Amino acid sequence: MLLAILLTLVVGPPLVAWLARFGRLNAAWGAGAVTLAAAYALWPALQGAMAGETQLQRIAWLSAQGLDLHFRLDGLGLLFVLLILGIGLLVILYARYYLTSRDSMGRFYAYLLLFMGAMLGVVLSENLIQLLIFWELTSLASFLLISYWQGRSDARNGARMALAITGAGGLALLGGFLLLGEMAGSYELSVVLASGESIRAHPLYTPMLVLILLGVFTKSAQFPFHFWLPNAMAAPTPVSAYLHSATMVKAGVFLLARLFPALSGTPEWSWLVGGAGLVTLLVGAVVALFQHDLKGLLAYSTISHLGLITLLFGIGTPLAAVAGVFHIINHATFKASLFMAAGIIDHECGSRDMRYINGLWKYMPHTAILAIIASAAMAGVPLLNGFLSKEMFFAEAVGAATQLRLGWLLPAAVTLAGIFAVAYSLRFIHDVFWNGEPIGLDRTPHEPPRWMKVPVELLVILCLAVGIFPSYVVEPLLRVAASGVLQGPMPSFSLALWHGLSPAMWMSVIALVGGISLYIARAPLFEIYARLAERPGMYRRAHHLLERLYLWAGAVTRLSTPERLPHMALWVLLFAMTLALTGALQAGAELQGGRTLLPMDLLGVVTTLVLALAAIATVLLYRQRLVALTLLGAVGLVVSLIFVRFSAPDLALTQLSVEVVSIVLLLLALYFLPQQESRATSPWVVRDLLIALLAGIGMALLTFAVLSREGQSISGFFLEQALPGGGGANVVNVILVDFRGFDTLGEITVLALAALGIYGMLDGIKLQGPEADSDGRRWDPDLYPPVVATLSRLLLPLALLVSMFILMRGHQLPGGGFIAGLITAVALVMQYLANGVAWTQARLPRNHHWLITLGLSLATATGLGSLLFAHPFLTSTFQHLHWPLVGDFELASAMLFDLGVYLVVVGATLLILVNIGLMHRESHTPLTDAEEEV
Amino acid sequence: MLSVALTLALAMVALALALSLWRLMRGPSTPDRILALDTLYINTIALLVLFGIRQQSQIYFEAALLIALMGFIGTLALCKYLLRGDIIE
Amino acid sequence: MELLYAFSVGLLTACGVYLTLRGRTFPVVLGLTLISYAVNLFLFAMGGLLPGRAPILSEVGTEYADPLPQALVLTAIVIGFAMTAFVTMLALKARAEDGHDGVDKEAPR
Amino acid sequence: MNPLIEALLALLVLLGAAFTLVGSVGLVRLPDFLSRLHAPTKSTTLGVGSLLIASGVYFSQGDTLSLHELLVTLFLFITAPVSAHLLARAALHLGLPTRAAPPAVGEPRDGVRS
Repeated sequence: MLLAILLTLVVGPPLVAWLARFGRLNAAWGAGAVTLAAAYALWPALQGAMAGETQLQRIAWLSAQGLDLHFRLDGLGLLFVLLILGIGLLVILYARYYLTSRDSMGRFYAYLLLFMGAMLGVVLSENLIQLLIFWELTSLASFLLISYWQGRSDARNGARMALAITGAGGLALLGGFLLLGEMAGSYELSVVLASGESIRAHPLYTPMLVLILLGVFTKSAQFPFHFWLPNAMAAPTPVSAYLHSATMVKAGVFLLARLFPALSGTPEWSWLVGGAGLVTLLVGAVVALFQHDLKGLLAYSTISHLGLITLLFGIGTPLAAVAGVFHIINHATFKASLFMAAGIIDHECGSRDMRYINGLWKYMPHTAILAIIASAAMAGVPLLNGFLSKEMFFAEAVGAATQLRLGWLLPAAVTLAGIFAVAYSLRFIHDVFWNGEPIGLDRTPHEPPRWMKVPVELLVILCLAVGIFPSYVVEPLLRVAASGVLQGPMPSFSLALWHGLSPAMWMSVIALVGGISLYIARAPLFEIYARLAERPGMYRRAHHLLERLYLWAGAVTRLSTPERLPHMALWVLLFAMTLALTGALQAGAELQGGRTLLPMDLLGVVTTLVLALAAIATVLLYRQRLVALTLLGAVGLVVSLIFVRFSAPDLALTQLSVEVVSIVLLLLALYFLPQQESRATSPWVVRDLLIALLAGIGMALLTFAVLSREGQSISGFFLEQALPGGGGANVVNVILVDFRGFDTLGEITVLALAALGIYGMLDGIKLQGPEADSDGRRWDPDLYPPVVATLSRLLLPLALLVSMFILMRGHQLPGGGFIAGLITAVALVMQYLANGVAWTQARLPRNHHWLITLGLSLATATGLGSLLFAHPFLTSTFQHLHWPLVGDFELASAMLFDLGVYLVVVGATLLILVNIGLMHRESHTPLTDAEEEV
Repeated sequence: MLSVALTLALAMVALALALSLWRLMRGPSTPDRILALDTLYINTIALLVLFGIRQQSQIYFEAALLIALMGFIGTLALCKYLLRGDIIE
Repeated sequence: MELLYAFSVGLLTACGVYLTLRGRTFPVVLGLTLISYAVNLFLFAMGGLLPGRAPILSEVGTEYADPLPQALVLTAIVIGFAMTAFVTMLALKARAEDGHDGVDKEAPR
Repeated sequence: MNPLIEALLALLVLLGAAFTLVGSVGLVRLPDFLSRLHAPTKSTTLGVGSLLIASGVYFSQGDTLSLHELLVTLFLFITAPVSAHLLARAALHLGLPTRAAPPAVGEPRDGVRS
C-alpha cells in the first residue's frame, strides 16, 4: 500500500513533469503508467480485501508519539481505491484530449497524480493523524488543480475559496480526531471502530462529533458550506469530473462511512448528519434546476446527491448505510460521465451556457446518447443504476420517518428533491440536445475525437450494466464495501428492479411524473428565481469575509514588522531581553554561585582596561570608519590575549588570524563605502544607548552567574579518551577532527558555502572605487614599494613554514587545520597586498574553487575511508612515528581530515578576499585580468 | 630574583600597553593610530614572552609568532589603504 | 577576575548592540563583529576560567581547562568570519544597487 | 637554576621591558608623527628582542634548544623596518606636519593636513 502511495504521490509528479519536457503527450502516458503501476502494486492486497479480509501494513515512524505509518485496506478502502484508480485512469485518458496545446500537460498530470496519491492515502490510512495529513494534502492538491488556469481570476478565487473552506474544515477535523483519539485511547482505526460504545457514552462525544462533522461537511460541500463547490467549476472539466464527482467530495462521505460504526446511532448523529444531508439534498436539487451553466447544474446536482448520501448515513440503519455506499458507486459513475460529456460539449461549442447551446442532437448524436443515458441515471430512471440506489433511499426515508416519528415530512421532502432531480436532468437533456438551434456559437460543433468519448462510454456502459444486472455486476463489491463500513453483520437486501408496489415505488413514479411536469411549467419559476438570485449569495459574502481577513493579516504583518531594519533589530533585541529577564526572574537563583573566584591581578585589570577603552573608542569614533577599524583591531587583539590568559591557545591563534583577515576584508569593503559619516545624529541615539546598556548589563550578569558556578561538563570523557581514542594530546583539536569530526565537516561545508555565495553575489556587481581619498588627494602612484614587495616575498616561505608546522603538530600541541589554513591564507594575501594580483596569480593557482573542492572531498573521503574498515563514519586510526627534529609525533588518519579542513579554509578565505579585492574591475573576472597584466 | 624581575617587567609592559592604547585613541592622524596598533601588537608579544617565562610553558610562543606576522600584515594593509585605497589590485 | 571578565563581555555586547542599531552598513558590520567577540567569550566562559591549564595533555598535568567550549568557539570564530564576509558582501551589493550605504532601501536620514 | 644565568635572565628581562616601555612612552610623548615613528619601531623592537633572548636562554636549559624565539625574532626584524617604511610613506603621502602644533583640542580629524 505504501508503495502505491509513494508511486503516485512522490515518484509520479516529478517523473511526469520531467517526461513532459520530451513532448507533452508523454506526460499523459507517464501518468497512465504510474496509475497502472500503483494498481499493480495494490493488486494482491485488493484481492485479499475482495475476499473480505482487512489488511494492515505498519511502518514504524514516531512510535513514541503513537505515530506510525499505518495502512489499512478493507472493503470500503477497496471500493474507494477502485474509484480513485479506475476513474483516475479514465480522466487521464480524457484530459489528454481535453487540454489544448496552450495548457502545460506536465503540470496538469503532476498535480493530478499528487491528488491521486493524497486521496489513496486518505482511504488507506489506519492511523487517524496520518489520515488527516493526507486529507490536507488533498485540499492542497485540489487547490492546485482548481487554479490550474492561473490566468483566470475566477479560477484563482474559486481555488482560494475551496482551500479556505476545506482547510478550515481540516482544522476542525484535527480537533475532532484528537478528541476521538483521546476517547478511544488510540489513533488506530481498528481500536476506534471497536470502541464505539465507550465513545458514544463519553461526555465529550458531542463536541467531538461536531468538530469531525465540520470537517466532513466542508469537504463534501454540505449545506451551509456547499458554496465553494460551484465556484470550483472554474477548474478544467477533467478535474471537475475527477475531484467533484468521484473522489475529493467523496472523501467527506468516506469519512462518514469509515467512522459509521464508532459514531453513528445517537440522536445527535441522526439530527446533525441527517439534517445537513436533507437540507443539502433539497437546496442542491432546487438550485441545480435554475443554473444556466452546464457545469453549474452538475455542480449543484452533485451537492444534492452528496446530501442524499449524507442523509442516508444520517438515518443510521445498516440498510441505509448499504444504500449510501451503493449510491456512492452509482453517483461516481454517472456524474463522472456527465461531467466528461459536459466537457466535450464545452470543448466543441466553446460555451457551457444552456441558453445558447441548443439542438446539439444533430451535431453530436453519439455524445448525445451517452449524455442522455447518464442523466437518466441521475434522474433515477429504471434500468439504470441511479434508479436502484434511489429507490433504496426512498424506502429508507419511509422507514426512518416511522422511526423518528416525522410522519410524512421526510418522504415528502425527499420526493420533492426527487422531482427536482428529474427536472434538472430533463433540462440537461432537452435544453442542450433539442430546444431549437444553437445561438451565436463561434464554431459549428461536431463529434469529438474518438478516444475522448471512450471514458464516457465505459462509464455509461457501467451505469447500464449495474442498472440491469445489479446482482452480478455490483452486488459482490457492494457487500464487501458495506461490510467494511458496518464492521459487523450485513443486513439482508436484494438488488432487484422490482420490489412490488412498495411506497418507494410510488415515490419514484411521483418523482418522474412531477419532474416532467415541473420542467414543462418551468418558465414562471425561472423568473422568480432570477429575482431571488439578485441578492448576494453565500459565496459573495464568504468572499468578502475572506478579503477582509487578508486585509487584517496584511495590517498585522505591517504592524509587527517595521519598515526600517534597525527597528526590526530593536524588536528582536527587546523580545530576547524580555525572555531572558522573565527566565531569570523565574529561576530566582542567587547571582553569585558557590565557586571561589580568581584573584584580580594587575595584568587582568590592564587588559580589561585596554579592551574597555578600545571598545568604547570604537563606538565613539565609529563615524571615522578607518579609525574605528584600527580600534576594532585592538579589541580583537585583547580578546585573543584573554584566550591566552585563560588557557585556550588554539582560540587565541584562531582569533588573531581571523582578526587580521577581517581587517583586510573590511578595508576592501571600505574602499567602496563613504569614509566618513555625516555628523547628523539619528533621533534614536538615547533610546539605542539605553537598549545597548541593558543588553550589556544582562550579558554581564549572565556571564558572572555562569562563571561563579561550578558546572559539570561531559569533557571528562574527551580528556580521558583523547590519547587512547584519538591519539592526540591537544584535546581541542582531537575533538574537532575526531570526536566531533562530523560537526567540523558540517562547519567547513558552511564556510565553503559562504565563500561560494559571496563569489556568486560578486557576479555582475558594478562598483567604482574613488580615484582619490576622502580629502581629494590622488592615490600614491607607486603601486608596490620595492622594499615592501621584496621583504614580503622573503616572509612568504617563513609564514608557510610556520603554517605547515602548526598544521602538523595540531594534533599534539596548539594548532590544527583551521589555524594553519588561516595563516597560509594570510601569507598569500600578504603577497596580493605587497606584490599585486598579477604577480601573485602568475605564480599561484588562480581559482580557489578547486582548493575548496579538494579539501571537502578529502575530509569526506577520510570519513568514508573508515567505512571501508567497517568502522562508523569518521572513525580515526593513528600510528606513532618518530620524526627527527619534529620529535615523537603521530600520524592519525584524523590528520588527513585536518588537511581537508586546512585546504577548505585556505580556499574559502582566498576566494572571498581576492575576489572582493578584484571587484571594482568592470566585470569581476580575476583570471582574465591577471592574464592581461602578466 | 627572576620572579621579581618578571613581575616588574610585566608591570612595565602593561604600562607600555596602556600608553600605546592612549596614542591609538588619541590619534590625531591615522598613521599615528596605525603605528599605535602596531606597537600594541609588539607589546603584546613582549607580554606573551614574559608570560611564557613566568608560567614556564612554551604554548604561548605560537601566539607570539602569529602576532608578529599578523601585526605586520595588519599594518601593511592599513598603510596600503591610506596610500592606494584599493589594497588588492 | 570573573568580575572583570563579565564586565568585558557586557561592554562588548553593549558596544556591539549600539553599533548594530545604526542605520548604515559599515557600523552594523563592526557591531556584529563586536557582538561575535562577546558571544565567543561568553561561550568560552561556559568552561570556567582556569589560567595556565591549557587542555594539552601532559604527564604532569592533572587538571585541564574544559576543551569542549574551546572546540565549539574555535569553529564559531571561523564561521563568524565567514558570516561577516557575507554580510559585508551584502552591504556592497546594496551599495551597488541602492547607491547609498544605508541598511534600508531608502537612504538613511 | 644557575644563579648567574638567573641574574642574566633578570637583567635581560628588565632591560627588554624597559626598552618596550620607553618605546611606548616615546610614542606618547614625542611631538610629531615622524619622530614618534622612531620610538616603537626601534626601541620596542629591541626590547622585545632582548626579552626573546631571555626566554630563549630560559627554555634552552639542558640539551634541548628552543627555536621559537629565533623565528619570532626573525619575523620581527624583517617586519619592523617594513612597517616603519610604509608608515613613513603614508605620513609623507598625507603630508603630515613635521613639527606638530600641540594636538588639536576636541575631535581629532584623521588623515588631514592640520
